[in-house]
Amino acid sequence: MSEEHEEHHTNYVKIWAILVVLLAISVAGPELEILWITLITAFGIAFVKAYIVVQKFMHLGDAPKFVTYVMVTCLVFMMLFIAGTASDIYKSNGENWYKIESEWQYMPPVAQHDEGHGAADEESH
Amino acid sequence: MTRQFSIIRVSRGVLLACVAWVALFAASQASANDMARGKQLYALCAQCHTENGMGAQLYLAPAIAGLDEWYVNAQLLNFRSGIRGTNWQDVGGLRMHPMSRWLKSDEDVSAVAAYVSAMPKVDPPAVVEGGDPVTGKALYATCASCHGPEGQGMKTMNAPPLVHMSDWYLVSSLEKFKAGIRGWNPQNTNAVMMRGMSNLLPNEQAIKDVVAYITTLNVQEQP
Amino acid sequence: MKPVATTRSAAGIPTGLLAVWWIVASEIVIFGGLLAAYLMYRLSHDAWAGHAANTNTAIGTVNTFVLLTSSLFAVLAHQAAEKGDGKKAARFLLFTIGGALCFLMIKGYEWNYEISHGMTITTNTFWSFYYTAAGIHASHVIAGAIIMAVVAKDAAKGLELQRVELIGIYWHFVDVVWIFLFPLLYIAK
Amino acid sequence: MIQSYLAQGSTYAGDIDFLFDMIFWIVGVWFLISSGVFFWLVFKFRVSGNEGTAQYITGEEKSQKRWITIPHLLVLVCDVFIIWGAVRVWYDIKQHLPEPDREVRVITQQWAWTFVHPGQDGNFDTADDIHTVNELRLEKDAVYHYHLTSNDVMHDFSVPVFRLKQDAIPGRVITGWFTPTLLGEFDIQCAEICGIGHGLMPARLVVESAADHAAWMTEQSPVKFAAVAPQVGEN
Amino acid sequence: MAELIPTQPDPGHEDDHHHGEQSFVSKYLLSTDHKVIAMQYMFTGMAMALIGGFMAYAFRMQLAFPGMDVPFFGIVTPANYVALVTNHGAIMIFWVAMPVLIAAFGNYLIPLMVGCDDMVFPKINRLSYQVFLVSAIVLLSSFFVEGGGFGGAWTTYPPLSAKAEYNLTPLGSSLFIGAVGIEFIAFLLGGINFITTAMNSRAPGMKLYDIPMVIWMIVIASILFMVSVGPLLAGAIMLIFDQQLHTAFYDPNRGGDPVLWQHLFWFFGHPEVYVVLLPAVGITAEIITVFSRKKLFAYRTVLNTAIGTGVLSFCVWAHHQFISGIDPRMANVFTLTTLLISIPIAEMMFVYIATLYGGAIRLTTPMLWALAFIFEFLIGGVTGIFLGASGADIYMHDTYFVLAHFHYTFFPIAIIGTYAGVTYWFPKMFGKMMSDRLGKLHFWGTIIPFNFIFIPLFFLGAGGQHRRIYDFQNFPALAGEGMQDLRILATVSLVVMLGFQVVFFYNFIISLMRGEKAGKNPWKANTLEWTAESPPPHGNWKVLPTVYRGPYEYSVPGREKDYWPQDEPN
Repeated sequence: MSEEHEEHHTNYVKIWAILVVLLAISVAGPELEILWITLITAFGIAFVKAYIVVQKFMHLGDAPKFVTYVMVTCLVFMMLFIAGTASDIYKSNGENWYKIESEWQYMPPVAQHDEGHGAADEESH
Repeated sequence: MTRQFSIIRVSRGVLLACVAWVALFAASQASANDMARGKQLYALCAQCHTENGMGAQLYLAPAIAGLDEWYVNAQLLNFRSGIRGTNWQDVGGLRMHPMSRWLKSDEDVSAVAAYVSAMPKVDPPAVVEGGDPVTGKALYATCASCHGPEGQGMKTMNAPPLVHMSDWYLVSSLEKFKAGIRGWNPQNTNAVMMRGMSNLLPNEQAIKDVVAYITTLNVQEQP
Repeated sequence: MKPVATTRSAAGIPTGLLAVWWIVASEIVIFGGLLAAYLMYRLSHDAWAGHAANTNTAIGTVNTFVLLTSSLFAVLAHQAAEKGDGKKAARFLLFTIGGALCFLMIKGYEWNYEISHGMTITTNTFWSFYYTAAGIHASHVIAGAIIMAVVAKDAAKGLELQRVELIGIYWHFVDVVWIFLFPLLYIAK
Repeated sequence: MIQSYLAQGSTYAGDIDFLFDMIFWIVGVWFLISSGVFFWLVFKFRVSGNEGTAQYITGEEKSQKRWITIPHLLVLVCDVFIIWGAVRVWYDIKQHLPEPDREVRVITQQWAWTFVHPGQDGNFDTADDIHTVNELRLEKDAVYHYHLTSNDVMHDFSVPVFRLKQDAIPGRVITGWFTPTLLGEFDIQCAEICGIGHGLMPARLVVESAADHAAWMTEQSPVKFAAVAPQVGEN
Repeated sequence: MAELIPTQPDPGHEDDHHHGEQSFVSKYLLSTDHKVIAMQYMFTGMAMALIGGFMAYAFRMQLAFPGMDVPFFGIVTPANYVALVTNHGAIMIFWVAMPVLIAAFGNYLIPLMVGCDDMVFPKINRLSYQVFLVSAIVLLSSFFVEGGGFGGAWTTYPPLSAKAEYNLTPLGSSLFIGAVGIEFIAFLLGGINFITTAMNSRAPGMKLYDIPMVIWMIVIASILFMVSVGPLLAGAIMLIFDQQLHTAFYDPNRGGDPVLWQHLFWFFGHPEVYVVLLPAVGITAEIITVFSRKKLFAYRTVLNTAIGTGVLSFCVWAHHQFISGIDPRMANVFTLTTLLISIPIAEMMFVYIATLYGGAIRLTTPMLWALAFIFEFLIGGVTGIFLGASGADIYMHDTYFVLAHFHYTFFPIAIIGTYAGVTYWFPKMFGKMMSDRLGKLHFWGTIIPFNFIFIPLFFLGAGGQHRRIYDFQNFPALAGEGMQDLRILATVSLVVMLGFQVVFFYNFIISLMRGEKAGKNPWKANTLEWTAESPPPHGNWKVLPTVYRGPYEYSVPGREKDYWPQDEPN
């Protein structure tokens, strides 16, 4: 750790101040109600903040390289998960199938009454 | 369709020896008396109708404890043969129809019926609201001719008892009869008759009223 | 005494640190799975925006601020521990715990308000996700605070100072999760 | 191979059987070769007791590694064939649907099947829809589209003679196709566990000739049209 | 996290010499010694295997003789049947394969094979077992609550698993999911230990390529587990909320999507196959090198294929869902990746077969098990190709073919792999030799009936018979005469196989009591665990070993002995 000693003298308060400013921007930005500004300020800044915390507070850079690779791999697998599932979960229709509107229930009126008790119970919780 | 394949023929000899061995175990399944058999088979029924026959509305299973043996027997046979519970709108019936097919022989059916009828009667909690028993009493006069003034049922009229029944089940049955979801199959003559009778109840409120009245009979019968 | 095994570091990283990074990795996928599901649901249900409009951005912002500040204390505690100043480290850790408690209290107030106004976990799947994601996060906050209290107790005596860094890393991770939860649950409307 | 157990009842049953056979022969040969080599090695190099010396082979040199890289490349080649065959069959059955002659709606629930024929007007959700429970009647050689959905839990519309299988997902309508080519009565199974009655929800599939089917449709129709010719069913 | 909790100083191995006498409880139940914890995992796993085997017996009897009063069980109702099938699957995978292969062998072997005295976090290790035990108890308790055990397949697809009105087990289903979740937490705790110990606590001189293959495999498996289990844990929490709080994460009528669970489940579920496969493959590598006195053919290739398999296993999950409602276009992508995964696995098998070449093969009991693993897994592997090819899967999905296929993978993994490991390391674990005669009797008594159980099922599957069907007599066209005979054959073989397991337990106990005493290194093996006493004391070695070479230096030319232990300087 001795050679990294320099780095640990980082002015953490300054970094914190930067984070707070970024927070303010990310709250203020979406108030403009312009889509791309919302996206950039809300989510772009979240990534910037996360990067700052990971690098400056968690000192990911000081750990051996493989630690970073592991973290990135985890994120990549999550991307992979979204890539593999979006066609079913995000999309409401696809090749030869479509999702029924939530209200739609192919259920006869009387039977719906029977079945409805369970559902009604759940709604009232 | 399935052709006999050679591996079977080869293995058959080996099999026979092994089967004989396993059959030693199998021999132990002597059919005990009806009641024990009925209890054994009721294990599946208990999944929905619960251990004491109280039924569970969540599973669309009415109370069955202490129902008349002839009625349980007849209804199980009806379900099994598909003359009850196979209307495409009858959600509860479509769940019961396959379950009844689990009872392969008529002996099993009567064993379960005997077991169910011997169970102590229970009073399932009342869940239907908004019925007026006073109006219901007047409406019930017609029902009483078959189901009896106390709702005790009459075997001679093929009318099951109505007391100690889940009230939600009575409501849904009447609604099903009215809508032709039950009693649509001409082979099920009693149900067809009941379908006709159910039309004497003009609307949903009348159904609730009459069921509310039947529920009071339930209480009266309590000592 | 510890096994010799614990003192070795063939991979060039202290054992405790390595373990914490692996914990973080497994947590990434837990929250990753949850947020991936949330994202896909959210994008395919426009109606959720109406529900999301009911979240209280001000409270969310304050909570983010609280967590960021507690993270600052955690890293200051680490700095102090590295200099061998256990007492100072313990004090900073106590501030961090204070931040955690503050966060939880604000969260409690917020949930209390929302539930009493009919926005419960079953109101809509947006709210289900809202309570589930924030709830899992809050359980991490609670766990972190408890562990931090134990670490602080030892650190005050000058024992096991390396643990200050370890709990710090975990705490920053909890912070990072909130950094993503905040825009997802509060800002995107 | 499959056809010796189960007749081919649809136009694409043969394709699946062919694919199965193709994979069978490819992997069968691989299996025979590798297990043959395996047993031969065990047999040849076995020793009794503790005698015998072994050779020192690292396997890291190119000349030695060849013994595994070459078969390994051959596996890759075989994979290409299998992928090609699989995707082709998959595309024909699940992705590319031919124009339908008839449509049928399949509704699953615990533990029954409801099949809805659009009736004589050819439209669903009209008064003349024909609902049948646990029995599906089809016309031979007509291209059918099925619209599969579920009322409660996941089920699976599986018709082994058609080599057809598709899960029914509540909240989704999935469309597929088949063309029956064989007259007779067959089984429809549920192939996705759907609760305690999973093993007790069989349905019958009856494939009949066009004339029989039209007669049945007319007989079943809940709405009787005055002047409907029997061949209406044939479109 | 919990390792941060400061605790009283560990009673390290030096203390042992001072306080030699510990009570039974503190020595065997609350010990932090990795070997004791390994034994706890192993015996719990074996106990669960007996329960799982009994379940298999009960439902196979029902299949062969429908409606019979099964001895020792009673009548199998359809509800019992689905609950048995469900819990058999879950128990065999989560409570047998995982604890025995990863936790027991991982715990036992990692410190001994990398040359250190214990796991890096002994207390977490103990906690991990305790959590695991709780999960097993929770699972078993689900059978005794109202409604009985959960019966919706181990895949627990909602809405069946999410709503009591569908699965009829209001508590059982939550206990099931809860038990699985708790079990995952146990293995997360264990996994951290395995990974850090193997990465960080290697003996001086042990370079990356000097690590025995089984350790590599356990570590890769643990990493796969840790990286894949997260989404399912989150999903399990969502599912429990759906069950108990009536949220609608998976309820399509209220804006949820049941297919999401399938993805969450199989994103974990497929890597899970490799999580249990890899340790078994590693055990096989140790055994075939020792008993053929050969260096492992192309060590680095094996390693690379294992890592390649691990990474690829994250890209193939939806092949379990080809016909389960995923978009048909995605199926093509997953067919491609699925068949690609056959390449590293095939290569791994080729390597093992190549290792046999030029060896001096001693057919001892462990070697027989290891060879059987290779052969049976080969069958499991090649039959998987049918299912990975989307077109053929349309017909094969959820038939007995699938069932036979994965039993041909999981049985070699969980049972054969375990027996191979136990018979091989038994001298080390207990200091006694196992009877080779009884061992071989048990081997043949297991392997032959095993093939007779599952080969008939391939035929049933090709005949279009589906899994989890309680009684085939409802399908007159499918349940032909011949088919029933095959089912009876499978059931009888199962009973025979279960019967032969008695031989193993007899051998186990008799060898413990009267077995020939084993020296330090009865098999003349290279790896470090054989340089410790048999059984190793707490702390394993008085002086921790130093490593000079790789683990597979057998029959090196020019040496007198045909083995060259890793810790010998020359």
